[in-house]
Formats: sequence, structure tokens, C-alpha cells
Amino acid sequence: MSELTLLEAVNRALAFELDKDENVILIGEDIGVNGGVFRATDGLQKRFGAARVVDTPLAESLIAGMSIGMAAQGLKPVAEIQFMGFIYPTIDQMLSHASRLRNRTRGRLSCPMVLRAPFGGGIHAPEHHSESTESMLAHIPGLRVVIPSSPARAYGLLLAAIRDPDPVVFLEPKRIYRMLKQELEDNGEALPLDVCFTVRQGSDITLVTWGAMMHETLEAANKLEAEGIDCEVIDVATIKPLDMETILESVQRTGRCVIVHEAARTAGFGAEIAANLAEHGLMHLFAPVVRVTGYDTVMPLHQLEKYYLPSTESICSAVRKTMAFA
Amino acid sequence: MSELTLLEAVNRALAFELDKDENVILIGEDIGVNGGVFRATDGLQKRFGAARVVDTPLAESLIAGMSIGMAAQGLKPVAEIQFMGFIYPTIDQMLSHASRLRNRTRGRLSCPMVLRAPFGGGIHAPEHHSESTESMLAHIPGLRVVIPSSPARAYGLLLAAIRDPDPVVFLEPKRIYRMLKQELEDNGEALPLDVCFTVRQGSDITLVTWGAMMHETLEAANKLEAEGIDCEVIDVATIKPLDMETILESVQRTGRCVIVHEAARTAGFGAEIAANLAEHGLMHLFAPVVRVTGYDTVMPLHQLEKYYLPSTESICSAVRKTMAFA
Amino acid sequence: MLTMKKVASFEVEYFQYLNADSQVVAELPSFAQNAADLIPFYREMVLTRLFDQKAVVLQRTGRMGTYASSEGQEASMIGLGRAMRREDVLFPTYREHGVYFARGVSMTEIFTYWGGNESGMNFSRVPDDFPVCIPIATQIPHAAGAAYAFKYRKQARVAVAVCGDGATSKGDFYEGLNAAGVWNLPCVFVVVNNQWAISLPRSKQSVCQTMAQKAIAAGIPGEQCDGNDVIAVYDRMDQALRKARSGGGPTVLEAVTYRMRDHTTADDASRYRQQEEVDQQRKRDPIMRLKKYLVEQHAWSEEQDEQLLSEVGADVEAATKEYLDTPPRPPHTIFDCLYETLPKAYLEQMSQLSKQGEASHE
Amino acid sequence: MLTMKKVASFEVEYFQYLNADSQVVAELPSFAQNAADLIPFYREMVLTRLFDQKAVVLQRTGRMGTYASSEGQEASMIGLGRAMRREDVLFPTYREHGVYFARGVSMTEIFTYWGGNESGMNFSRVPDDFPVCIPIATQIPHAAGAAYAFKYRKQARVAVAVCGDGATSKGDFYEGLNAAGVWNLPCVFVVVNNQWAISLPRSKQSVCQTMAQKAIAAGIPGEQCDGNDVIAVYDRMDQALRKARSGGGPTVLEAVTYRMRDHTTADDASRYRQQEEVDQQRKRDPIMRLKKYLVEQHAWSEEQDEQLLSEVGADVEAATKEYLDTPPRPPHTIFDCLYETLPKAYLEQMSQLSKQGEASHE
Ligand SMILES: Cc1ncc(C[n+]2csc(CCOP(=O)(O)OP(=O)(O)O)c2C)c(N)n1
Ligand SMILES: Cc1ncc(C[n+]2csc(CCOP(=O)(O)OP(=O)(O)O)c2C)c(N)n1
Ligand SMILES: [Mg+2]
Ligand SMILES: [Mg+2]
Repeated sequence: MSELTLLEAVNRALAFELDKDENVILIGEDIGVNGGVFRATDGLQKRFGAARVVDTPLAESLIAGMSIGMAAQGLKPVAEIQFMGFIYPTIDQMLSHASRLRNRTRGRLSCPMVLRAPFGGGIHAPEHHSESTESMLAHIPGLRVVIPSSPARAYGLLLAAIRDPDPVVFLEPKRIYRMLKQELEDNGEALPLDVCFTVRQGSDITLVTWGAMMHETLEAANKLEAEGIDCEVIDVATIKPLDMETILESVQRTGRCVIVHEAARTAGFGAEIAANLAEHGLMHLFAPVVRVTGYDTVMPLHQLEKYYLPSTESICSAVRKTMAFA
Repeated sequence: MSELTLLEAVNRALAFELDKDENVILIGEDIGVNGGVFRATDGLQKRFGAARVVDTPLAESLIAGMSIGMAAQGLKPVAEIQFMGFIYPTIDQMLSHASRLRNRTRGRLSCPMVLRAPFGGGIHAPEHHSESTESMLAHIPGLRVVIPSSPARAYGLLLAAIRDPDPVVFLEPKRIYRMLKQELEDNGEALPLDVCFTVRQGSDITLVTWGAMMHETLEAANKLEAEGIDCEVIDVATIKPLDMETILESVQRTGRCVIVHEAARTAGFGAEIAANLAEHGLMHLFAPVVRVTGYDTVMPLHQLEKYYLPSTESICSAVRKTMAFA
Repeated sequence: MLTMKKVASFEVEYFQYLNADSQVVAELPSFAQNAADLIPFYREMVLTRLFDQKAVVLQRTGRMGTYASSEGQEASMIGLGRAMRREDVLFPTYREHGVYFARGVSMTEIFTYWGGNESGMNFSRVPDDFPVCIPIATQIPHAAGAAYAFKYRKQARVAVAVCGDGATSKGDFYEGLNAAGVWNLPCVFVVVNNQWAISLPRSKQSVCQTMAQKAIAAGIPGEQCDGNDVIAVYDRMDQALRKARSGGGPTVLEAVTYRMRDHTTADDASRYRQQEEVDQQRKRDPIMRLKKYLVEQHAWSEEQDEQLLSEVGADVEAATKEYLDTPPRPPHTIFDCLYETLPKAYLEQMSQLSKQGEASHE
Repeated sequence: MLTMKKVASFEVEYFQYLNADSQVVAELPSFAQNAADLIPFYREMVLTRLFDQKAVVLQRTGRMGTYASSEGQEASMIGLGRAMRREDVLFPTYREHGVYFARGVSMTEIFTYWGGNESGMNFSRVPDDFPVCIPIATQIPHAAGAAYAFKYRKQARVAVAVCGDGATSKGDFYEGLNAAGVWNLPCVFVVVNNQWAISLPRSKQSVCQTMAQKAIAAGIPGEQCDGNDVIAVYDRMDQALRKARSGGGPTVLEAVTYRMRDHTTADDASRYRQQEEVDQQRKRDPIMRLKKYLVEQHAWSEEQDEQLLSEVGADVEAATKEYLDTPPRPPHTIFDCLYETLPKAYLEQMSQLSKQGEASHE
């Protein structure tokens, strides 16, 4: 057991699977000698060789497209997109091919690939380095979209993603890459995909979130506890497909729900959860379902970045408002 | 006044604006001599010349990217993407540049372009020719996403889109390109963007939809009238930015809402509307907000296409269920 | 003093053996020296043409969906398909029916696909070949990826990507070539230059003199051949495949041919091209060219030809019947190959669809 | 009988006037015949370097965000920036600070941008130049679009796109070149080949011998020059711009230079490249090269040089102060340039943010 950051957990999961399965191949920009711009692949090329940890030319669409060809041949490519802001050139390949190859050939070919990308704001990075557009990917049938919120979750979910027989987009909340450490055994144990994790039990209100915002959400829950508000906190983890059962079960108990994400509000993934509550949970709701989200603006450059992101305070005030509703 | 199809209305609007404003330039694949694969640009190259109605090499990303350069120079490019299934290579340019140029330069440069694409299923086309992924675009801050549901709306909204000083994605429901005709004066009068249109007044339930599904939705409303259910029908028209006011006002009166779209359910744009109702309309709702949508599968090839698309019958049964809810 | 020095130079070569008049214009490669050995090529070219004609009829009579005819391109298709080994992998477009046939895909499978049923892409005889690819040029990087897998596993296999002249304008094409160069991958990229991309003529697609020279940007060799001369296509493919298989890296092969028909059955080419041009191109027909040569070499006769036409015609009819007799899949099967195991989240949708499907089947 | 014929051939040329030892190796173009005329070039190159050093310091001391140093690339930047006319339009990357300066953009503006405030891109002196472009190669089609506008309006203007060696691997690069060829657009595409794309060396980006030959795929001319020789860069840019301006169409110009520092302040180049390589490249330094030449030609002296350094240093300090004194924009301004007129739908969000902003300003 050792204390690992989320970044180290990613690195361990990659190493574990590279070691276990020679079909696993990492591809991406600067992932080799350089170990990735965040060092997620640090040391892996040295350990597993340049044929298995592969620096590509600068072309994201190519990275996704090649991964599909590799995966159809039974390799398990784990591709890194340097930042989610550069994932858009891959959307054509992910939507038109990765997510459809199995269906298009009626199961003859499949596409067991993982597309990893760091995402989210808060690290004072240049433009395009702070994106959160997970809901665009979550709309694509045939894909999985998985987002860890802690080192342990990163380790277990990434292993599961690599072992999954279908394409997975794995989005890593870079703001918490090095923020917290967690005791973690590097034992190759995967966590289940397609299910939410209840991170904190509570009876007054259900807070639903994923990725880096888990941090502020838990902080808010702790703060609110002092005020006598008992929050349940759910980590969605796999946003596509969505485990609505766990969320519904919780909201049926609490009667209140606040959804938190840093992506822009309109057509963000919070909408899907709220819509499900409006359809399947309506009669249990004591109060409106509130979304605490980024604004519907371009993510500003770093001087104003902090105003864009939801804060512990904005979550608290949404919860208080929801609790006060009668 | 003449009876025009939606396709003819698009053609007239393009011609009107080409004639009025020499900054307007059409670009796209096969839009010149061929007049577009659906004939939306029929006769326009002949009338306005090959410098203004421009056939491009086969590259959608280029089409979007060039449009941005043209627009920043004060031209008003109206680009055609042959089918929405081929719009994905443009997402990088639309998201990273078109939608951001004004903000990135603090208003110094702007991007008055229109990206037109036929979308939706139901014409027995090959794979990738039946897409409805409007919600992915609606998530992008700084874009407008406009969808006409009739010839008159196509004419007026397209004129408005071309005249708008910001980038607009204009999605044309190809299933109704030639299905219905409407009396229409070619007078250059635009319709307002950013507002919903109430197409049918009713007091029992609010049906919200856009594009081709308007047809089935109105058919359902008529059918249900005979059963004594009085439906209000709202055409969202501009899905981004969303005029939630009109929808909320209606649902406050009716207390019930069914949202219809043919796109896949998860993270479809219906979710955004339902989420708003869960947040701002909750206390007026007598019944769950139901979404009638395409399934969360790849749009099947044409033998099974009809099972994928919502039908008048599936809308009716959702409405009946919602009405029966107590 | 010179102001500049030359730092690189390149050439593009063109290959042709049998010209439009069926005359041998270059020393024949060994596989073609005995004319009778070309009869299997001829047979597959004829089959592809008859299939094509039938497919257009099926579409016109409402028994199949939109279809992309390959008439005129038979030499390119059969030359390249026959040169490949079974263990090589094909990454085609939507127009390469003949290549599929040469690979062992059945006519019924191809009918089924264009008839609107994905089951047609569940090939029984070439388990690794890629399905029809509609989004232009997106199959090119797939080929590079598969080739990477072959190289990684030290398999003597080649990934063959086929695309049109229009496809060469798309970034994916170039990105794939460049990657194949970087890793010296066992790939052959065939550009079937049929002079048109729907309504856009070759001249407006790019001002490059040849499509083959696009290879130069990626630092890999590119060459051009007469795509209506099946000997040239087979020979150049064979060379490129051998080279790739033995570690020599990728090649771009441009096959210059012509799209004789509308782009698809949904298109009307008379809107944008002259009949004279089409008539002119008819004289370069690959099937007539080969037949004339075979006959002149006394390797073939009119009687044999009639026999062949009726045999192949019967095969096409049998496939048609098999296709038309295939019932549509049950609606809920749109869920069953979405993921390996359908996530719980979608079970309800699937059962809803099952009910709906049964209801409308009643 | 020949089995093939040559159907196209190409050459790539390399231009250099002043070699690494400051020796004249080719007949100087007229603008460079009087050495004193090169002093303004020298001044801007020095300014760019001092700006760069200051920017790195500001970042290291927490007063600016991540920054991409351009050290070593001054000849490429200033040569190309000075060759452009004011009415031409620039489509740069994130590393072309010197080109901006040569165009009239202020140091304060560039500091402000990298300081995390979009206002820095609201250039006061070049209203049409494009802002910094982060997503690699995506600016290339913008240049083609602008060039289309120039041509359409019969303006004698040129769109100049600049990109790196890494950018040449991306489809956008190739698509833009191809389009410029198709419409014979007034474009110059400058590839600043600084040998590295973050950690990827030029040799692994593509196996093409030169980046210039990527032009061949698009059917347009491409050439290479010594990117550390400001005379060569200016001369070749000038030729390409003249040609474009007079209807002669697009050109690709590869400027061979070297990235002396880390990719950005967030990078550590010692992880992936040898110090010896960097030391070796130091000898090709463009500023030292020009200075030595000017001194040898008696057009410049050490005294003048010191004078210049202190003048320019003062300018950099003044710009630094102006930047540091610029207050951040009020938070709600993230809404005010989203659309020309903020849609009603977002008014509430904006007022919410205004309140939040005020609250945290208190
Ligand atoms: C990305 C994309 N854009 C547009 C289309 C529509 N489309 C189908 S075929 C075609 C022309 C292709 O021309 P070419 O590559 O020469 O192949 P050919 O059809 O001539 O065999 C176009 C534009 C498409 N399928 N994919
Ligand atoms: C589309 C995209 N992918 C990845 C990145 C991350 N990135 C920033 S610069 C860079 C390398 C660029 O190399 P090159 O084009 O040679 O320019 P240089 O930085 O050397 O000036 C990369 C990979 C990006 N900005 N955009
Ligand atoms: Mg073609
Ligand atoms: Mg570089």
C-alpha cells in the first residue's frame, strides 16, 4: 500500500495492464520519453519499450483513427489526448467508427480502446486547456464515458476501462491530479463501470457530481453538516451509460437534489440527470432540482477562471436554498 | 405568394440574401452546378456566379475553417455540410474558433457565418445520413443553433441566421424538405431568433419539439383533440440560446409537458428543457415530464429506421399517460 | 554565387501494360505472360459488372436502398483485390464491391447491406476486413492502426486502404499516409481516381498534377497506373504488397479510372458532366479491353463469353433471391450489438422497443 | 519496352545568404546590400529576445501564466513580420511574438494575453490580424478563408499563416494548402521548423526529407530557407508575398530554425533532448550571426549595441509595468463579448456572476 496521487494512480493502472496484457499499447503525443505533459505515462516507455508506449505525430484524429484499427485487430490501445480541448478532432472517429464498429458489423469487429484526456479548469492553464465538454461525448450511443474523482477511483476505473470490450472515453480531472493522496494497493483490482458510487450517506438532500467537483461538493457537505444539513453525495463516475437507479433511490429518500458540474450549463450532463428526476422522481421531490454549473460562456483565461467554476460556497448556497424551499 | 416546400424556401432565402448583400457567399460540396445533393442551392451558381456559390474540395473541417477566415474579413459565408453525419470534422473549428473569435479578441473580430446541414432520419438513406446530434452543438457557448420546422420558418429563420452577427448552425429537417408546402411571400422578412413559437394553443398539456418531429407532434395533437385532450404545441426553433420563458409560461398553465425529439435520449436536448422544468417549473407540474425520443442506439440502417424514430402513436401514448397521471 | 541549392527531388511514374486498344505497350509481368491466366480476372470483372447492373435495378424497383455503382472501375477493383492475400486486411469505401468479391465476400452480403441491414457486413469469409466506410477518408487511419498491429505482432500482413480522388482532400488521408511513413508500416493506400467526387471534377479537387504525388508530403513513394488496365493494377499492387510485407514500408498507388455512372442511384450526373466525356471514356472500358486482348491471344472466344455471362448471371440471380428472401431483423436487435453486454441502463429501452416491434409486426 | 514513364517531377530548393559564421554565401538581395539597412531587423530581433527573457521571468515569479518562449527563432519571426505589409493579415501560433511586434502589436498586449486576460488580443494597431491560436494548425484554413475574401474583393493583400513543424502533421495544414492551390489564393504558409514539437523531434514527425515538400501534395510550390538567417527569411517571404499579391498564388516556405528553450514554461526539455544538441545550435544563433555581420561590415559597434540593449530593455520594462498595472477585467465581462448582443437567456447568469464578482471583490 502506498499513498498515491490521482496521476500516480493512473500511471500504476497503465503499468499494471501493460505488464499483464501484451495487447495493451499506449499511444499519444509526448507520452514516451517525456512521460506525457502531466507525467501520467512517466517511465512507461523505458519499462515497456517504444513499440508499446508510442509517441505519435501531432494529429488527434489520427490517434483516434489508428486506435480503432489497432483495436479491431485485438490490440487494446489506450490513447492519450493531451488536453480535452484537443479532443474535438477525434469526435468524428469516436462517433462515426469507434462507437459503431460492433453494431455495424453485427459483432464481427469490436473496438476495445480507451481514449484518455485530462479535463477541467482550475490550473491557470492557457486557453483550451480547461475544457469540460463531457456531455457532448455522453450523447454518443455505443460509447462509455468514465470520470474518476479520486486516486482509488482512477486506478480501479481505468483498469476496468482498459479491460472493457468496448470503447471508453476516460476523462481525468486534472485539477486534482496532484491535489490529494490516497492509500492504494496496486493489486490490479478493477472497479465496476456503469455504476454510481455513494460517497457520503445523508438523509436531507442528494448532491450529485463527478470528477474534480467532488472535492468542493464534499467540502460543502461537511460545511453543511455543521449547519445541520445532512447531505448524501453521489459520484456518478460512469456518466454514460448512466446509473440512474442509484440516484433515483437516493432522491426518493431525500426528496431534494443538487447537481454540480463545472461544464457550461446548457445541455451539460446535469441536464440529463435532472430530466430523469423530472420524469421518474417527480413525485418524490420536495424542492426544485438545482444545477450548480459553469456559466454558458467560453471558459475565460486564467485571471477570471475562478469566477467561472462552481465553488464550495455556490454549492452550499444552492443546497441552503433547496433546503429552505417549502 | 407561392406554395413552397421547405427546400424551396431555403433556396429563396439564400437567393434573396445573395441578391441583397454581396458579402454573402455560399460554400460547400456539390453546391454549384449540381445545386447541392438536395438541390437547396439549385440555380444559385448560375445566377450569382462561381465566385459566390463555391464548390469546395471534399473537406468539412476546411469548409468551417475557411468560413471563419472569410467571416472575420466581413464576408458572410453560408456553408453547407452535405449531411449532419459529416458535421463532426467541423466541431473543432466551430467550438474552438467560430464560437470564440469575438470573445477571444474582445469584440475586435467576429464570425458572422452560417453552417447549414440537413439532419434527421426517415428518408431511407445510407448510414450517417440520418443523424440528429443537435444537442452536442447546443452545448457550445457562443454558438446559435436554429432548426426550422416548416417552409415559412425555414425562410424567415435562415434570413435571420445569415444576418445575425454571430455564428449560427442551421439544421434543416430533411425528412420534411419536400413533404409539405406553404404559402410564402419571398419578401426578405426575417423571423426572430432566440424565441420559441407557439404553434397551437391548448390548455391541457404542453408538447415541445422542433424540426421534423413537429409534423408528428401536430398530428398527435389533432388526434388527441378528438379524445378531448387539448394540446399546446411549442416549436423551439432556436435551441441555443433557449427561450425557456415561453415554455415555462405554457407549462405553468397546463401543468404537463411532453418533449419530443428524434435524437438519442441520453444528453439529448430534451434533457435541457426537462431540467429547466425540474428547476423552475416543478411546483406547477401535475405529472412527470416525459421525453419521447430516439433510442440510445446507433440510428439503424433503413430496414429498421422506422422503429427508431418517435411516431405519432408514441407521442399520443406518452400524452395519454401524462394526462392519466394523478 | 548560387542563391539556392537543391535539397530534394522527386518523380512520379506511370504504369500501363495494356492500352485502351488492348495493345501491349510494355513488357508483360510474368503473371500475365500466359493470356489464359488472366481469365479468372476477367470472370471477376464480369461478375462485378453484372452485380452492379442488378443492384441498380433492385434500387430502381424499390427493393434496395441507395446504391453506389462501380461500373467502369472493375480493373482497379479486381486487380487490387486479387493481389491481396487472404490474411491481408481491406479498408474500403462504399464503392469497392469488386474488391470485396475478389476477397470472398458474397454478393448476398453486399446486397443485404445496401438493402438496409447491417448483417451484410458480418462477412463470413474475411473476418478482419473492414465494413463499408461512408465518411470519406476516415478509413485511412484505421488501416495505419491495423498495420501497426501487424508490425507489432511481426505478422506478414498488409493493410490496404482504398479511397477516391475526392478523399485525398481530407485531412485523414494525409494524416494516415504520414503516420504510415513515420512507422514504416505495411500499408498500401490505393487512390481510385475516377475523375469525379459526386459533381466535383478531379481538376477542382486539387491542382496537383497527380494524386500519387500526395505521397511525397508524407515522405513515402507514390506512383500512378492505368486503373482500367487490370494487368497494371495487379502488377503494381503486387509489388507494393510484397514491399510492405517484407518491411519495405507503405506505398501510394493511384489507379486512374472513370466513374461511368451517376455517383449513386440518388444522383443525376447529367446535371454536371457532358455525355461526350462519358462516351469518350467508354472506349477505355476495362472489361472490353481485357476481353479483346484475350480473344486476340486466342485465349477466349465469344462462345466462352456467352457461357460465362449466363453462369455469372445465374450466380447474381441466386444471390438476389437469397437477399430478397432474407427477413428483416427483429427491431430490438438494434440494441444487441451496441455493446458486448447491453448496460442495464438500456434494458428498459430495449424491452420497450421489443413490444413496439411486435405490435407493428402484428 | 519501358514499363513506366515519368509523369511528374519536383524539386525543393534551399536558400541561405548569411551562414552560421556570418559569411555571405550567396549574392545578397538588394534590400540587404547596404548592411546598415539591416539594423532595424537587428533591433526588432533584440527586442523580441529581451521581451522573451522578461516573459519567462514574469512567469517564474508568478506574475504571468504559462509562456512559450521564442528564443532562437528571432530571424524567422522578424524576417517574415517585416516582409508583410500592414494590410496583409497574420494567422500565427502561440510562439510568434516577434512577428506580432514587427506588425505593430505592443509588448503590453502580448504580456496581457499571457497574463490571462483576453484583452491582450484586442490589438490596437493591426485590426485584422488573428489572435494567438492554440489548437495546432487550425489557423491554416482561416488564412485560406481570408485570402478568399481578398481575392473576391480584388484587394492586393496576402494572408500569412505561420505554423510549426509539428503542425504539418495535422490534417488542417494539408487541407488549407490544398484549398489555397485550388483557388490560387494569395497565401503564404510559413512552417517554422524549430526541430521539436514539445518532445517529438522533427525526424519522428514525418519521414519527409523537407517540410517544404508538403506543398507538392497540394500542387503548390514549396521551398526551404535558413530560418536563422534573417536575410534569407525576409527575401523569400518578400518573393512569396509579391507573387501572391500579384495573383501568382500560394507558397509554402519552410524556415529551418531551432527552439532554444523549453517548449513552454510548463515544460522541461532536459527530459527529452541532449544539452549538446542545444549547445551546438547555439552557434547558429540568429542574433549573434547578424550582429557579427553588421560589426564586420562596420555598420554596428559594441557601443551602439549596449545603447540598443539599454533602450530596448527600458521599453520592455515600461511594457511590463503597464501590464502589471492593468487591473483584471470585472468578472461579468466574460459575457459581454460572447455574442454581439447577449441573448436574453443569459441575462440572469450574467447578473448572478456580477453579484458573485462583487462579493468576492469585497
Ligand atoms: C466526410 C464526408 N463528406 C461528404 C460525404 C458525401 N459524399 C459521399 S461520396 C462523396 C464524393 C466522394 O468522392 P471520391 O472520394 O472521389 O469517391 P467516389 O465517390 O468518386 O468513388 C461525397 C462528397 C461523405 N460521405 N463523407
Ligand atoms: C490540436 C492540438 N494538439 C495538441 C496540442 C498541445 N501542443 C501544444 S504545442 C504542441 C507542439 C507543437 O509543435 P510545433 O507545431 O512544432 O510548434 P512549436 O511548439 O515547436 O513552435 C503540442 C502538441 C495543441 N495545442 N493542439
Ligand atoms: Mg472519385
Ligand atoms: Mg516545432
